[in-house]
Amino acid sequence: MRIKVLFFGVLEDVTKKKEMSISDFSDTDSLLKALKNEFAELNEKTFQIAVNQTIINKNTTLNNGDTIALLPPFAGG
Amino acid sequence: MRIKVLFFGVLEDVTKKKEMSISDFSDTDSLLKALKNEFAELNEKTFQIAVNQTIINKNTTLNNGDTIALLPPFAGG
Amino acid sequence: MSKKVLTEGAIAPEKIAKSIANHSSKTGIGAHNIFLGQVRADKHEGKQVKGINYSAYEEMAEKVFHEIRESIFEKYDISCMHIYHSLGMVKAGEISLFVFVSSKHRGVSYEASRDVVEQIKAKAPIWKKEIFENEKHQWV
Amino acid sequence: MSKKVLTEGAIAPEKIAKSIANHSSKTGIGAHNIFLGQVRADKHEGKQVKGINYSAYEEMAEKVFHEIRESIFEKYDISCMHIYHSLGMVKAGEISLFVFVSSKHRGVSYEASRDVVEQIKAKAPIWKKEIFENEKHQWV
Repeated sequence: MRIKVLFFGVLEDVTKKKEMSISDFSDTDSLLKALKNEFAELNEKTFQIAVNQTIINKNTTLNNGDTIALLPPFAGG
Repeated sequence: MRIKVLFFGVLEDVTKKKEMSISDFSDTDSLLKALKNEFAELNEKTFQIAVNQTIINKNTTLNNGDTIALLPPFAGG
Repeated sequence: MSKKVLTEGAIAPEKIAKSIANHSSKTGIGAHNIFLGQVRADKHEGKQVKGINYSAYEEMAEKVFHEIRESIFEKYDISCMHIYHSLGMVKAGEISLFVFVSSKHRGVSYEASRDVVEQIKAKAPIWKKEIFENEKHQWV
Repeated sequence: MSKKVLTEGAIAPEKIAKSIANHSSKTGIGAHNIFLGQVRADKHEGKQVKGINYSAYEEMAEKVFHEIRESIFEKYDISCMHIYHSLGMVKAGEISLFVFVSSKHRGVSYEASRDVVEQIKAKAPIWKKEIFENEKHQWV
């Protein structure tokens, strides 16, 4: 299983990367827990999660080829 | 006494003139009565009256040099 | 006294672009709202409007535009405001009214712009004569 | 699929003029409402913003813009709608958002335009990084 994780806005500064590849997580909750473990500063940040460009509001099963994005509060316009 | 009367919009078509000079009227009511007498079609038209560029809502005394304007409903924009 | 609002003929898109560009030095502005009135080719009893001939009681209209301007600056926290209104012939598809309001935040730019347009419609002594393809006309 | 909303760098006033001129053949239109977002030279703790660097989750943003477009056409009786949003560096005083709504009558053009802007602010995955005179930055 291969899953892409994208970081946007201020989160890019937190993780020092725009994207990473993961393979060991079966759902968004377990992925998020691991990310917060690796990047402690994520615990202080507000963000939403999108799976394949759709914002999710609860734990979601991950499938091969999925793209997960961590989205800080929007500031367009 | 010399007073200028201006006609705008559709009223210009009614009177066939853009302006006229009058001298024999002491207030707007008597002027209006004479105008409606001369241009019968005015009786069927809706308009406001401005004395020196200010719209009046009641009979107003005319003074030498005044400009009276007959204003059909506005249609700017 | 502010500059004149009434302008002969249609308002060119280039004039609008120039007006926008003129505001790039005002770096406290965050929002512009622009309203444009465009002449419609309406049909009345099968006859199509090819343009509108605008006429105004010019001195009074400029006085009214000045009063509208004052009232808007009093009511809203805006940075800039410009109004241009056509006189004379404007063809269908061309612009006859250009209202431009600039402010720090977006909400007030919308509100003030709308207020300006409504006040113009209600108070400015301006009249429209629709000119048809067959050269006949009809006062609006 | 509609054309792309995200565009590299500032939106030039000439592009706005061209967009307006393109509507002169649509003679059912009577009203245009245009909203422009302009980058402000705000000060934070004495440091002045010299520009904003916009970034986006581009694929998702274009999808969101498409959904906004669909929702607006469903809700309002409008003729046309165009959105352009900058990506990358936009200097203070330059335009980063261009919303253009056209309709037969004026009221709906204001309402739809405001709705578009509010939906963009709420739903489009776009972020701002304020760049200061001293080259430091701050995410907004």
